[in-house]
Amino acid sequence: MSVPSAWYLVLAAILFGMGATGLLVRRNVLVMFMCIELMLNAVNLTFVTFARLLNDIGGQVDVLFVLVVAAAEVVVGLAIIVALFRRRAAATADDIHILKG
Amino acid sequence: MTTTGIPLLNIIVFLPLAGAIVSMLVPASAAKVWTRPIGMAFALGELAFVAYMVADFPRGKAGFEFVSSHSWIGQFGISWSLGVDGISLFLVAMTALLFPVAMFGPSWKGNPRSFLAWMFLLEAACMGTFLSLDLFVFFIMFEVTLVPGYFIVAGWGGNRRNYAAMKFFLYTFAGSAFLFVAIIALVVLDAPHNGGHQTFSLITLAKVSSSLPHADQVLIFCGFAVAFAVKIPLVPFHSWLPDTYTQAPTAGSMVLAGILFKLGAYGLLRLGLYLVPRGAADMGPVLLTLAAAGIVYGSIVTIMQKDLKRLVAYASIVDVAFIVLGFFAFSSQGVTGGVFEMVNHGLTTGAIFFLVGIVAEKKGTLRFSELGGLAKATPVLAAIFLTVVMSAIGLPGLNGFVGEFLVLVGTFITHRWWAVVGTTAVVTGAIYMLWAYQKVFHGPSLGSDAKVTDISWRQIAAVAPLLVGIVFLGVYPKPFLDRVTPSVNYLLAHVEQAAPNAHVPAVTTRHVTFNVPANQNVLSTATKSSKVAGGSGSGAAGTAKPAATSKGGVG
Amino acid sequence: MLASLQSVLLADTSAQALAHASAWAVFLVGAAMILTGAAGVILLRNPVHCALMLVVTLFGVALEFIDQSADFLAAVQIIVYAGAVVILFLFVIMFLGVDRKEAIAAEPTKLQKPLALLMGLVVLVEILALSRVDHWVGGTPALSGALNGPGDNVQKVGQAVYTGYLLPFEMTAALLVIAVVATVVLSKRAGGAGNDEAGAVVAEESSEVTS
Amino acid sequence: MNAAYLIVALPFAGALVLLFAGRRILDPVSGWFATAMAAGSFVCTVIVWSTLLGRPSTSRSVDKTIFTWMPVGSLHVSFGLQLDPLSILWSLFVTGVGSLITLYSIGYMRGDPSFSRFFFYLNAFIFSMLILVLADNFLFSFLGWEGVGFCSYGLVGFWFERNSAAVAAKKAFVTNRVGDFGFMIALFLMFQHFGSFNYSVVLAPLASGHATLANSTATFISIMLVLGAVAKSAQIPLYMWLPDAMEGPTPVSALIHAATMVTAGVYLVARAAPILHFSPDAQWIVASIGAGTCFLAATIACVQDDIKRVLAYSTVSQIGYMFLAEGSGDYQAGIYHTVMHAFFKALLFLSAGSIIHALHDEQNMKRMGNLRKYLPITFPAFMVGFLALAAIPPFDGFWSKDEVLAAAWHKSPVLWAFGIATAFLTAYYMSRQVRLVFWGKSRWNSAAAAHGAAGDTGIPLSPAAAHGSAAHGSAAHGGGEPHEAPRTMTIPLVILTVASAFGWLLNANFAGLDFINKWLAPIFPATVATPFTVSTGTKWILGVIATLVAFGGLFAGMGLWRRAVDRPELEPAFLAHAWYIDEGISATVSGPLARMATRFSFVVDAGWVDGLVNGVGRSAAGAGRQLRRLQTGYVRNYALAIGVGTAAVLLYVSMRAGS
Repeated sequence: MSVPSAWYLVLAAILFGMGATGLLVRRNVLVMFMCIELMLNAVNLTFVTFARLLNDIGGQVDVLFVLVVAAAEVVVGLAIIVALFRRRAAATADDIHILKG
Repeated sequence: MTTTGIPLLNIIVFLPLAGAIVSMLVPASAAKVWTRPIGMAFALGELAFVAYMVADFPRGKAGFEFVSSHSWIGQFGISWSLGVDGISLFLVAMTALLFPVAMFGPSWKGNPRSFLAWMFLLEAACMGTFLSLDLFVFFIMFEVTLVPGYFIVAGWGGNRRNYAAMKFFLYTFAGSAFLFVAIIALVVLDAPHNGGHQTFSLITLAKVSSSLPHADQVLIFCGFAVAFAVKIPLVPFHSWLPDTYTQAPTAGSMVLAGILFKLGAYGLLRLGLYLVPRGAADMGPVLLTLAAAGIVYGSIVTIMQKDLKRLVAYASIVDVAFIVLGFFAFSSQGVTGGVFEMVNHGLTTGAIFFLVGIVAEKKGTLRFSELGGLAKATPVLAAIFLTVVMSAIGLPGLNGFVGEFLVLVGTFITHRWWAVVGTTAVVTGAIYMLWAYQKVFHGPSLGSDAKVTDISWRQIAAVAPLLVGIVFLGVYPKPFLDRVTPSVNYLLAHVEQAAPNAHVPAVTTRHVTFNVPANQNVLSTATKSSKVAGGSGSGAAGTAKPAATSKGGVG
Repeated sequence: MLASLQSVLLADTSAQALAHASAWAVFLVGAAMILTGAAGVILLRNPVHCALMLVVTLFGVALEFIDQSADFLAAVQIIVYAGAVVILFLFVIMFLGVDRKEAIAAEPTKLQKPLALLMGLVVLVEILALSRVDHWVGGTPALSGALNGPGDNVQKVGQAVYTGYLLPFEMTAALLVIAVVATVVLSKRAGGAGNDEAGAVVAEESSEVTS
Repeated sequence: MNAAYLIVALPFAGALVLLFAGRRILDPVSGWFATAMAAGSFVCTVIVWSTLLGRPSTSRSVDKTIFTWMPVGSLHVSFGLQLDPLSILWSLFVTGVGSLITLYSIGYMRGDPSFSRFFFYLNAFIFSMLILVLADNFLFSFLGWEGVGFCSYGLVGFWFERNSAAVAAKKAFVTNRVGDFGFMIALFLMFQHFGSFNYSVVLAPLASGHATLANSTATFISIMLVLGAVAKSAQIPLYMWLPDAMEGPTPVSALIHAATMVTAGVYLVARAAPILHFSPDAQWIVASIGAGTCFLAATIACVQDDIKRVLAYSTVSQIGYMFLAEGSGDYQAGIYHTVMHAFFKALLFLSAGSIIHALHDEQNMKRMGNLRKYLPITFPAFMVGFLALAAIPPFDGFWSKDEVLAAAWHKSPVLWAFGIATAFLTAYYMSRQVRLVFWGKSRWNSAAAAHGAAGDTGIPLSPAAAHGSAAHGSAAHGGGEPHEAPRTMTIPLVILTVASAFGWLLNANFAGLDFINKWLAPIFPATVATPFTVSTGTKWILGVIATLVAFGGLFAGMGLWRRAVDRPELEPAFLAHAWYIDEGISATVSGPLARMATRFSFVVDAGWVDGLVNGVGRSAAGAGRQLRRLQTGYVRNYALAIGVGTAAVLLYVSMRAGS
């Protein structure tokens, strides 16, 4: 009656691929952050699909936790970025390469 | 196989450890006053126990004595088992003798407590290595000796001490990596032959490992050989030696030269010949050649040294090459000579480094260009130094000659030309040692000698035990040889079983037609003398079942 | 995919078919939103536009959740993600003034862009290939609660969370507290006597940024 | 027979006491103590000799074992004494001459700061020599062999503050060590073939004819033994150390380099006669070494200026005679000459010592002369010694050298020719020496003026001179009038003079007086030294020729050196430099060999071996520097790396899972 779960999985995979590529290509730190969010959403989608497929609520609960972790991660990430950017006039992620080998 | 009431060997290993701990716990305020007496008490206690063991050691027995074995890590078959036999008996005795002399003879500045602690730790590790009958315990103790060695050199050494200490540690550590691999390989490969269960015990491994396939034994032996060649050191692996000994403090170089050499040589004998006899027999000629090359190489390089301590260090390379020459001659005289030479070298080189330390103290420098005519200011020091130099170059009547002669005779009857090369050391040894002696003591006395005082009574008392050893072992080595030969004969019989004609050299000696009528008691013809069977000498070896029936057999 | 689409449309218009069709419709709309949103996040140069496209993606995902009867999650998704996180993004973008257009084409380290694309594709293909494998892990499936039983989704989720997943739930609570504390500490203005030198640097920099 | 132990125990006890209590015993007391010990040992030897004499000649061999030394498997070596005619004869003249020289040293060394150390070495030397001679196996004898080397190191380098003395001592020891190398190889061979070192096992069966030995083995063993003997007795090619050993005090030269140590080689060859018997070419080698050495040394002796160096080269030459005799198969003749030589050479050295003593350590003959008026005892002693050495009839040298020349003639006329030529040269250089020292103008006045000037032989004013003059308060008067030596020095001179004059009676070959031959007969039975007889006719002819040659050399020496003191045409440079052999060797050794060794030790050892190890360290650091560049610092590179890693893992999993 509903859409076969394979479609969702394909969709999630594509979303994940795009998120990963975006992370690597874009140089603006915040956009990289957003790409990470994309990847996380792809994972959530997969969780929900499998929850439905295996008729197990656990999947959805995991999504909940993923959400929480994602939120915490964004908060701390942005705090770091704010602290970092305030200290150094950096426009993109590449300007911060003090830890060069 | 006597096991006395008290756990003698465990005491011998753990007493120095206790000494180390106690000397660390001495409160800082009392450090200056109390450290030395406490240290002396422990060192002499250890000496007393070892003396008791030597006295109680039954003469003429070949197997391991005072064996104490407790299971340690059951599932791997590792047991804390200690035992002593003819070969390791006098090495332990020499260690127990040399450490108090090294600790309390030379004067060293810096923190007495930590110095004594490191020295005691080193002594415990050396005792452990000599006495262990379990490969795992042997390996641990073998490695533990490196740590105090490093700190003694790095803490109280000369000006380039860090470089030297680091090089010493890393070089030997890299070498022992091979040892570790070889031990593991041996234990694992032996398990199926030993009824399935794994054991690290030396005795069972020895019984079992001779049935290992030929190639494995050679490879395992190579693993042992590399590790011990670095430790001994044999020539290509010796570059850590001159730096370490010249930078080490007097006490450090005494102990390093006196005992740490022997761990390598003892390991070669105990692990190499005893555990993988087939491998040892096949690799014998290679090591013989290395040793002979070492003698020639060491002599040439020693002659050219500009610094007294460095010269003595290089000279040790030649002496130690003798030991290896003796071991791989596979003749009873050769191996006994090697064991004897090990103890000799400990006494002689220990004494020489001690005296060199005194010369350094008095003259502040050891470069030949700045030394000369010391004999006028310090006649007694000159006399003692001459005695020790004579022992080093093997003057008959002193211990050097007995060891050297036995090694060369033993090597000659099986590998003639290697022995001839070895005998050249008799000449070159005299050249560089006497040259050094003449440079330091003879010649017109320098102006700066005016205020140089002669050797003090305390220092004479410290070196006296070594001198007594040097003279006694030279004139009357019989008690020593009677205890070592049975174990050596048993070891050679063990090698004989595994590798039937181990001792037939590549170069067969010309046979001599010798028609001796029956009634003459001329015993050995050419063929008979080269066959190793312990000959008419004493020793329970020969056809007897290996006498090692100690508890250690329990897997 | 077209074949199944035609079969759906042609089959019949019964209620069950209607539900089926509506499910497809929701899926398709959601998928479209997700894909366009994701493409937008990646390709748009202005970070603000990216943020907005992110919101679109989030709504798409919410739709997919609803389609898979995960209503509670859809709601949470929208409230937390779309509501809080993206707003935070926008706030930081404006606060730091990093909304200059980013020249996507410029790439300091060569090999980064092509390799990234290639890597993205490869990962995609691998995931799809792997999805056809079914024997991932043996052992009995651990069921923490039926999805399709009586009662609505929120009640079932709540029950699962507060029984089976209580410990992780408490840990996430702790995690959030830590995050908050971390944020306060990190973004505290480096004033005070201790590190005036750092303060000076910041003052001088910020003037430069705003100029 | 327990006097036998005393022979060895007394000097050993003397040495021990002097070693430990040496510094506290007053100056002359330690000297007398040492002399007493040596004399005691001599008395015991006489006792043992007399008891052996009482026994029938066949059973004159007693073996006494002290204790086992090295019991290792089939090798069983013990300290043991063998008292047989050969060893007793040797210990007789070792202890005899030794105690005389120790007595002489008391006078000579008075005033020297380390007086007792000298006598410690003297006693230790006599002890080691006795061990060498009395040992019952080759290894124990080797112990004495090296002990003697050590004592000569101590005695030659006695005044170690003088660099030349220290170098000479080291040279002596190292050259002896080269010989010991040969001796040890011989020992190993013996052990390999006989299983033991005891004379009873190695030599007795060969001597008694029960066993034979393959020629090749016998040759190998004897050559190695001869190498040892050649080093110890200063023959070609290892003789260079003896002339330099004159750096030591004169009694040392007398004791070691005339009477005892250098005869060790002769003893060894005599003792190993049974082995030599089985290899004729080894006997030829010994004979030719002897002939070559005696001629070469004689030529060099003709041009030496230092009184002691002349005697040193003369010793080398005379021992050449002994080797010649033994090589030719007549061991008794060799030993007879050894005993005679011990007497007159010790006499010559001791008188040279008193001459030097009188002239306050002036050793250069060119600054002596006309001393016959000032030294009433030393002059006749030196003359007797000179006549004995020059082999002028009724004196010792004539009889013993005659035997040697007869044996040489029997072996081969060429060897005999060498012998006769040497006899002439010997007479020549000795008469030259006597001429320069006792006749002519007294040149030592100019010497007194140039007291400080170092002799032209490059010997700086030896510290002994400082001691000598300091001790002799009497030297203060006038130009240092030479005066006769004190009584302790003249007594030994007188005794040795008597011995040099009438010693030949010990083995005169007429009227049944050949005592030494009869005494040594059991040692050299027919199976060891094939007996040969030179017809009395040829013997007489050889004797007459030898006498004529001796007188010829004598008058030549006296005549040529009557007026002029420096005659360059008679002292060619190449002889003065000992045929450049010594300088040649030291030039090659200290030149290219030293450079090669230095380059070897620094290039190979420090360079490669050490370099290899440090190289490992450096290469690790280098690798670290290269890898550092991987850390670009860009966050995105790291992200990419993680991505690629993940992709790879997934790829691997998919492949594995797929299969």
